[in-house]
Amino acid sequence: MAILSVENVNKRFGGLKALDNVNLQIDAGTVHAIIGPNGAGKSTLLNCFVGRLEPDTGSVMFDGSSLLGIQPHQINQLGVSRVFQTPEIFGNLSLLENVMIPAFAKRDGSFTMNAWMSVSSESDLRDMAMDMLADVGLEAKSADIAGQLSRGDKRRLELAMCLVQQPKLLLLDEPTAGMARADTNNTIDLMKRIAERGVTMVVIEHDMHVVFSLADKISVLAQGTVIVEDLPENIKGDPRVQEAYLGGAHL
Amino acid sequence: MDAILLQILNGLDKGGAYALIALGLTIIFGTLGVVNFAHGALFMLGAFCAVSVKAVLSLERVVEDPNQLTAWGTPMEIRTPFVEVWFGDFGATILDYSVPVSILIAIPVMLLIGIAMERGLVRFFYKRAHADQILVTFGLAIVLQEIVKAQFGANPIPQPAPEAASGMIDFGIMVGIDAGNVVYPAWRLIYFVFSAVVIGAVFAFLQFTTFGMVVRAGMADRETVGLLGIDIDRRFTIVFGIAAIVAGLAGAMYTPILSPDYHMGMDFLVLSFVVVVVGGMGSLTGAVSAGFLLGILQSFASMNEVKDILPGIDQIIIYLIAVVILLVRPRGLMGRKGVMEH
Amino acid sequence: MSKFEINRRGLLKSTAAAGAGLALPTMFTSSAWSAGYLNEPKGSTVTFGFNVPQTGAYADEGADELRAYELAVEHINGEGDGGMLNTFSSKALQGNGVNGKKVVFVTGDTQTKSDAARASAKRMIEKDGAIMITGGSSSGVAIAVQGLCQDAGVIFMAGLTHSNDTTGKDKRANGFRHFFNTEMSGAALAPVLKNNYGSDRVAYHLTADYTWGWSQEGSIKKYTEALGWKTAAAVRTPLGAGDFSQYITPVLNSGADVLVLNHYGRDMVNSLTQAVQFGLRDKQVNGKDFAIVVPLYSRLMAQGAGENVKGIFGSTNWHWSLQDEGSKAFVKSFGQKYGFPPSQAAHTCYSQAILYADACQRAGTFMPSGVGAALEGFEFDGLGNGPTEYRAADHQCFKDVLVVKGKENPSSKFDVLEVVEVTPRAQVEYPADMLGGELGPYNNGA
Amino acid sequence: MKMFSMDKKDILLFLCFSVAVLTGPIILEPFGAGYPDLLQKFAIFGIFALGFNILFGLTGYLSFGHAAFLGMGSYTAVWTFKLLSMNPIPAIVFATVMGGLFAALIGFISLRRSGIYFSILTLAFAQMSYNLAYSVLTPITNGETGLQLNQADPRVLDVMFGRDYGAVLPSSDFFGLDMTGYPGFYFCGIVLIICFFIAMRIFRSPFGMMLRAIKSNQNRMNYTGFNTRPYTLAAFVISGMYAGLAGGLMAVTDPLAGAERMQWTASGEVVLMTILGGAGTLLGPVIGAGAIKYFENIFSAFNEGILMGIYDFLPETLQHIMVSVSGLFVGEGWHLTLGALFMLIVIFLPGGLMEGFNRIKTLVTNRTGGGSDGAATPAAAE
Repeated sequence: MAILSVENVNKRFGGLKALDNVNLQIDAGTVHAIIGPNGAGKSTLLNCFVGRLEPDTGSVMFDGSSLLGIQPHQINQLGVSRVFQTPEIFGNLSLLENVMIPAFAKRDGSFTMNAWMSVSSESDLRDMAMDMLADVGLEAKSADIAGQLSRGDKRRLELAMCLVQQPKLLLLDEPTAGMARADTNNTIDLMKRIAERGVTMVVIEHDMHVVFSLADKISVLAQGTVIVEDLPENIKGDPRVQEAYLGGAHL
Repeated sequence: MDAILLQILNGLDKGGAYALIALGLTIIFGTLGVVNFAHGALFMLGAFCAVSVKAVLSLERVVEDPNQLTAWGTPMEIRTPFVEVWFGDFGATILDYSVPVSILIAIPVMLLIGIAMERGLVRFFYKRAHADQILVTFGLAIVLQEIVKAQFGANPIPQPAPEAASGMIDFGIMVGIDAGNVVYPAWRLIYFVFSAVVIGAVFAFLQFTTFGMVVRAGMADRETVGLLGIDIDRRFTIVFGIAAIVAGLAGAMYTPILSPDYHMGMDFLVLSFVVVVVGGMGSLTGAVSAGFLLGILQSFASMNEVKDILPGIDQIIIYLIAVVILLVRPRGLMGRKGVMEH
Repeated sequence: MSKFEINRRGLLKSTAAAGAGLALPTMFTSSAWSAGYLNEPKGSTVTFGFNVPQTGAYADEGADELRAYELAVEHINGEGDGGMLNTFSSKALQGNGVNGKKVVFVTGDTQTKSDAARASAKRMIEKDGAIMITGGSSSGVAIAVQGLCQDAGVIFMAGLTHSNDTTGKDKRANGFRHFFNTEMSGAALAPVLKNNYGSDRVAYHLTADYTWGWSQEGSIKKYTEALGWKTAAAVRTPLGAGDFSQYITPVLNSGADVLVLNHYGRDMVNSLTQAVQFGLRDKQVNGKDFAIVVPLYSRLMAQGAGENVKGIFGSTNWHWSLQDEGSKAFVKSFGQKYGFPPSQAAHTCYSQAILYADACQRAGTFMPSGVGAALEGFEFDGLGNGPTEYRAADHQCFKDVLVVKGKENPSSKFDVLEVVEVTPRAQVEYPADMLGGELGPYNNGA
Repeated sequence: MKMFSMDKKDILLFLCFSVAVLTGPIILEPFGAGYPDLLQKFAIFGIFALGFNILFGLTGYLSFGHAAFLGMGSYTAVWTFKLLSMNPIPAIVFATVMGGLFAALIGFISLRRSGIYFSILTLAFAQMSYNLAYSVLTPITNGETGLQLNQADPRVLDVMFGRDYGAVLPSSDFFGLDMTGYPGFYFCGIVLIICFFIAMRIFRSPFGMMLRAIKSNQNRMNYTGFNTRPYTLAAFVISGMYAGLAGGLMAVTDPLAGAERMQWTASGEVVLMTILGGAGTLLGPVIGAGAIKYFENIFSAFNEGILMGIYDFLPETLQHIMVSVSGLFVGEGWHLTLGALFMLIVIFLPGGLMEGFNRIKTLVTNRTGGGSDGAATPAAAE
């Protein structure tokens, strides 16, 4: 059953056609990778899922409700979390706070005037956040200021921030970009574990090693349109994909 | 009709001053990313360049006349300016032209002040929070104006326009209206032309010189220009100096219209920030057009016909326009996205 | 509850006169009750509080006021040449302080803001033990501080405040004003205007948009319209407008032939300078020479307007070129100490300090009700304004008013105004109940 | 019990703060600041700055119009005195409510923009309020002179309960306790302590954490499922209520409300207080408020006579030189000192006076050998 269904989505920037009649079905509980050459429209598509961009035409349905015309926070409250290409974290706050904040959003909704209770009395959320930090291997740094982390650690923190919300759909925009090989492998392991819990994931990735280690299904986007959608093992040999990349990545 | 034309002239005149201050403010902001609360003080310092020039020119030879006594019993002092003692009538003419003469002095003085400010203080604040920049430049503004007050007192000091420019010009005739209906003070017309020339010069400088091109590129994307290996910092020091000159000239030339006092910078500070924001932070054309726009609208709002309908509208018009424009156009008239929004 | 009422009852004059008084630490004076009075001087000195603008637009006037106060204190304590004490008609002060106590003073900055002025006055009352507050350079501040002194229970001797309200609708028993007001300005100016400009004139008012401006506009309108003048328009201008061109250009073609500038301070300097710049002084309308009138002149401010004041009429409380003995003595002693002549602000402040000290000496006490009684109805001479009376009904001084004109050929930068007429006191007097308000009872504070 | 659960450190901080406020008259006496009016001002502006800090220190939204809410509070309080009762309680309640309502209105519009655009919007609203209050709204505000009490005011509630003030002007009293002098200070002081407690709760609460998160990364907040507008608006309204309360207290201790309280310089003053003390810290704004008010009232009062006294021990010529040099910085020159102080603080102590204290603390703890422990204290506890 498709948890996210994208139908006939079009998006123009001036004269440039960024998305050209995109159709996509993401099945619940799967890891779906979207690949394609630079400028193919991958990030644009992701932006249409989270309310950063509004498509010109078409529909994006998630779990029975439309994601169009509503605010980013409403989309998140429906169960969609996103990891950004450059990590978006709370740089001035501690790691623990960084992870507790999304937990609050999950529990209390988009606005609660909770100005009297103390954060320190929220032991349940704190434990949850600490577990999540442990999960990504950052528990030792829980009191550090997030802005001082290395790039790889920031990514993992952001991942933890998304996961603590137990999203129904997790969108990842190049989660391993700029990471060293060892870090990448750790991240792959982490994501595998997440996938085992049944979280649906949409991954944009250039690193084919990552893609093929994780993806249940792959869509190839070129010039704003989905040219192929298939299982990983079939993608490798597909001539249309080869052509789209044409000297791009090694498949 | 004549009344409206007169109000437009009033607005252009006021707008000229607003535009000049706002222009410097927005150049500094656009290039250096600094919110300069001392910019009003630069305007004031420019005005006091004129005051100082006149004070120096009218340094007097003091001769005590023991035959005449003052009301409090000391000998009366006969005072004659040295320029008149030395140069006679020519000296008197120089004194008469002290305001225009002061421009020649104001340019190097303001350049030095601007460079000193940038090198000595502002450059340490490029990477700091805007709130810190505001506080430190505000502190500087207070220090500067208190120094001026200690030297020149708190009362306004008259700076008459040269005799030749203190009359009226029949502006109506020039645009084909019957003589005598639209007459306007010569100095104010000069001020408007002057502000237009300075604005034009700044734009031409930024448009047609290599230096200007680098600065404009820096305004658009500072990091990239820095990466090109261009020493952007040194250029920005000069940019700060230029902004100081523009503010200083605006102040010096304005003195015959508004007798300068130590506090005039603060009075213009808030206004010029409103102008810059209405124009759009970091936009040069925005600042200039907003300056003239607000000047003219302020003049119209002060007309009796308008005030009869909306009492007190002239008190709030500037702010009202700022609110409306910011709500309709989020980044002012010509602002770019992402500037100063965090 | 009961404590509160006794406290208030303690204000009554009768009990106050008993006044042996308990020595109380200042800490408890405001809530304690006794037959004494607030800040009753116990030692060999008595403290005056000089509350003047030291920052802001009127800082120069404030500085001049402070100079005058220092001079007055010197003279009261018997230092210097004695200044106007020598010409003052009351000879109660002996040059050995007041009531046997040497006068010392504390100073504060009003910033020409009501809040700051009240904070500063409170400090002088609560911390420094000032027995009297005096000074100020604007009516808003004067009324605010007067109210405070009434509440606290000390005498307030107003400095430069020209609004009718100070001794009109906002008058207070503890407050006294030597300076004149807009009503008197109007009454004094009108005959001079008639003599110079005739009775067939059309006036255009530009008025600072706050209480003093309105008060001024009302008075001038009232008296000029009584002459037969018409009022073309009365336009309100924002305080601190800076450039008044947008208010001046409509005057050009309005058919008016007189422009009345109800502005003070920087507004006056700017609007006058700009009105002259727009050629109004040289203009001909209705076959008459266009005229500008500045109802309240200040010499310090006139200096700021430079040449533009030439030939322009206005009124003033006092001017240093007056030739009576009192004025001459004051100018001499001020000029010798500071090297330039005093302003009208300095004169009124000096007079207020002397008048207060004299009243204390005559009353034999510093208790506000006693001092007030000595000031009420007090008639005196020799302080530069001719025979003067502190009217009991509203605590306003009545004296001659000067009509001045910007001088055509000044001999020095201080010599910008010339006195054209000394309007006698009888002509500017008005019934005490005309301006409303209620003095209420004295408050002795303790 | 959970309602009031607080860290030990916080309890200690709160107790120290309360003791310091209540013993203020004694502690500050040696500095010449132990007299009621200045103490009242410390407390009142402390409240104002505490509230401002909830907006600026936590969310980073720099309002240049908070004086409008202070003025609103003052006008409301004086009108309450005139119409209802001289008891301060209704006055400050109404002042707080009106401050909040006015803030809700202005905040609702201004918070549609961020950064400097937000600052200018708040500035514009406050300046409009000031200009109108000074001129055309004079029937309500009594313009330049300021709104004052009158013997003839109705005071409905007082009349109902049989309070009669006789022929004198009433002053505000708390069930018979006159609200001037020291009782007035203690009233303000206790309100300050309550306000500090509330601010502390807000700082430590999830709501406070969300506000800091908004300052840190508003984008992430949106994608994390938070609607940030109600958060910023709530912070704006709370700080507006603090300002209204402070304005109300000004009227309680001194029943006069002037328009100049709304001027942009007054708004600027609270910004300076907060930054000077340390934005985003709990204590900083209160300290900053105290520092500025101290300068305004004590430094401005130094005149030549006092200076001569201070340098009395020096030989005469030296005494005169010292007096004329220091004369530039005190008395009429106190603005100069203030300006220079701003510059020095921002240049050398970007975190305000609080950073200075912390540095000294670290220095001391390092000396005594307990340094490493203290340095590791997570900032998260803040």
